[in-house]
Amino acid sequence: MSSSATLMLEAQGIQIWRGEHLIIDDVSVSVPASSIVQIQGSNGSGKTTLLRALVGLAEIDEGQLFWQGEPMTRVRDEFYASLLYLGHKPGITAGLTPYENLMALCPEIVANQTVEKETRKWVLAVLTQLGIGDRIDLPSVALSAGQQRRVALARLTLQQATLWVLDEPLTSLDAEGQRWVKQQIQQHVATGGSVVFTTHQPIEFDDETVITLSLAQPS
Amino acid sequence: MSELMEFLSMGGYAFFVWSSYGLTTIILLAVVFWSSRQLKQSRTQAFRRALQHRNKQ
Amino acid sequence: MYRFAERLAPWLAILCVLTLAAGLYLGLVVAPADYEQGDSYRIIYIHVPAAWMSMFVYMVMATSSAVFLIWRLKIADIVAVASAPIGAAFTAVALLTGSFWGKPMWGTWWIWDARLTSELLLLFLYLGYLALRGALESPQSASKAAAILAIVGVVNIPIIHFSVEWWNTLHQPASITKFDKPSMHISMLRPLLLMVLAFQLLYFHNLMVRVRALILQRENRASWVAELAEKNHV
Amino acid sequence: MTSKKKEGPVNTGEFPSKQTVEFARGQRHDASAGHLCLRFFQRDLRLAVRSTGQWLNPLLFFVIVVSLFPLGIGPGPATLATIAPGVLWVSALLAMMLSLDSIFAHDYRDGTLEQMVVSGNPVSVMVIGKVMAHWVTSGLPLVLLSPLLGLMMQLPSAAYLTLVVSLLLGTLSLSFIGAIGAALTVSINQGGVLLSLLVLPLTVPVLIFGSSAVSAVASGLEASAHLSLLAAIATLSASLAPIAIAGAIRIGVAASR
Repeated sequence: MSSSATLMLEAQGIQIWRGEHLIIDDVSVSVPASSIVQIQGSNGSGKTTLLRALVGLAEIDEGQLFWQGEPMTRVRDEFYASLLYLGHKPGITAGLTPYENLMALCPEIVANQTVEKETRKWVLAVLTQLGIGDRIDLPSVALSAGQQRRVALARLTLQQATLWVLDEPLTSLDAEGQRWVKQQIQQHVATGGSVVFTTHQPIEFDDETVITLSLAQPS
Repeated sequence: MSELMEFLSMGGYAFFVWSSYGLTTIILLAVVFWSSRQLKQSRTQAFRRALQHRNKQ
Repeated sequence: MYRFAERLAPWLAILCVLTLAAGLYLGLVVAPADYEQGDSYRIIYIHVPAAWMSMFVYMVMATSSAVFLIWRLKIADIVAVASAPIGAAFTAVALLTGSFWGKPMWGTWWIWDARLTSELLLLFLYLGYLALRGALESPQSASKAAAILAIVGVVNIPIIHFSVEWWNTLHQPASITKFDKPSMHISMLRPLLLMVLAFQLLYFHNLMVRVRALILQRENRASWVAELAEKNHV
Repeated sequence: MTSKKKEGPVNTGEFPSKQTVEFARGQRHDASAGHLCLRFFQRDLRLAVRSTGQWLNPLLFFVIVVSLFPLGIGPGPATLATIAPGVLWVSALLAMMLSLDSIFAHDYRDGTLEQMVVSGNPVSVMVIGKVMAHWVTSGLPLVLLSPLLGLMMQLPSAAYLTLVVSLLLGTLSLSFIGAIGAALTVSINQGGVLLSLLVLPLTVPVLIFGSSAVSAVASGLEASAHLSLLAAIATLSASLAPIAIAGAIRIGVAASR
């Protein structure tokens, strides 16, 4: 793990226009190693667009992105290799079962035949924690939107990534689910990883320093 | 006068030659005017918005 | 860039009018009638330049799209956007004059000749480009997507042309006179070259005008636009 | 990493052995390109098998369109035989167009396409897997059914083999060229019509060589030249198209709100 001093992700002077109005006005974000960065803002404040811009899924008009000190354009593949992005859309294919979806999304758990049985138990264990253990082999179309989000959230444990970028991870989750997600985040940060996420209202982490960036409603 | 008439008749193909020239000029002129109108429009719009933008800052 | 286009435009306009007048005068008045096609061949003085320009403009579009995709030069995208409608107009002119020329020669308005068919397909490529650019809302993705389409298109143009030529020789017994130009006497050739030059100048003049319009549209937040505004209004 | 967590209300599965976790962790990026491509090929194939509509509709469309022509033009065997190659080829082309936008549209809507772009693996390799799956699910059924429809169109018996071979090569190029259009229009909601407008001019060479190959053999001539050109176009599109498709996907994903 890089020492805590080095910066994971850094964005300088990001400006994003949509048509005539400026939705992200000169925002700079820096995400040091093993830290939690919370982008807080009301609906329409452009926090999702900013988050997507950080991972290259939204156009940036002005501004620069850096990954571990290198300009993003040069290290895009390494950046994506160590990124776990959960957006508004869960990324779950309706036609596949949760197990097949997770196998497709997390390359780590694509085990060969000898370990197939073991990996399946591990996926089942994580899904059970999220309360959807019994749905592991149902086609995802039978799952509600909330349950599909939980399948996507299961990747927090199943997938190994140094940087987590999560879009409102706690919405549509019950207290149990929210506690599980917070736990994953704390453990991830404890092992040196970093987490960037958007939220409506600020979230407290008991002993973690949380960097909060609040986006004002665009003028 | 008759020389002009003979020129216009285009050896009997007057209709085809002149209509194709006519159509071409219409299309090309349309493009030219459309572009210059677009320029005028965006000039006024851009100037207005630029001034607004500057006064707002 | 804006000032460069602004200064260049009037010169291009004057040059274009001059060459156009010279070309038309030479082509319509001086050049002798063709022994076989009579005076109807004079349509060639707009058909061939238009057809040539439709191809030329698509090449300009494709190269500026490639420059835009590789080096992210905004001005290259503006040139591609500005040239597309002009290229489409030239293709339409080429098709129209082609069919008007075909009527007296072969008695039908539309003949499936190799060159006319490729011209028709080129028109579809232009329309596809303009439709794609119109359909995508966000300007950045519209420019990039259209740029990819232009490049894919330019790769396909020779293939399409070759396959249409092949298709034409396959289905059309060679005996019917092909569409190529009658053997060109120097006095006929000179106006043709003048007309091609005139069309080139027309295109570049128009390009300068449209480029300025697009620069203003996209840069209206820039400070230099405000100064320009004061200079003109004051 | 697998420290004891506070158990959720229902916890049937116990935790897998340490060895599984370590083994699985190490596999992040050794998946070779072929393995990656195969994974997406199998995924799309499994999806297609599960929703029969996806591969059945183009097939039914192909059958119906071909049978419309004798109704429209009259059942005379002579006329049908002369137009048979053209009719079969144009209907196959249109049937392929029908199923093209489903390659990326579903993945775009549910976010899987985003995950592909963000996964760090080369997008063009995944795209090859997906397009091959589309070819197998919508191209091959057409090819297998075409002799039957050739009978219906009174196609001379000599031409059936060429029909199958030309359609095999042709549908492959159509899948790749069409996928470029599908990727370009992925972020447009009713992109279907625009998709055809963009793609059809690009498919003209395939149509010309394909149908002329069949009609050449039908009239007793040799079609090896046509088929070799078809094969050339197929390899050209199979190698160049994925690059354009990957670029278009990156743009389409960034365009969504």
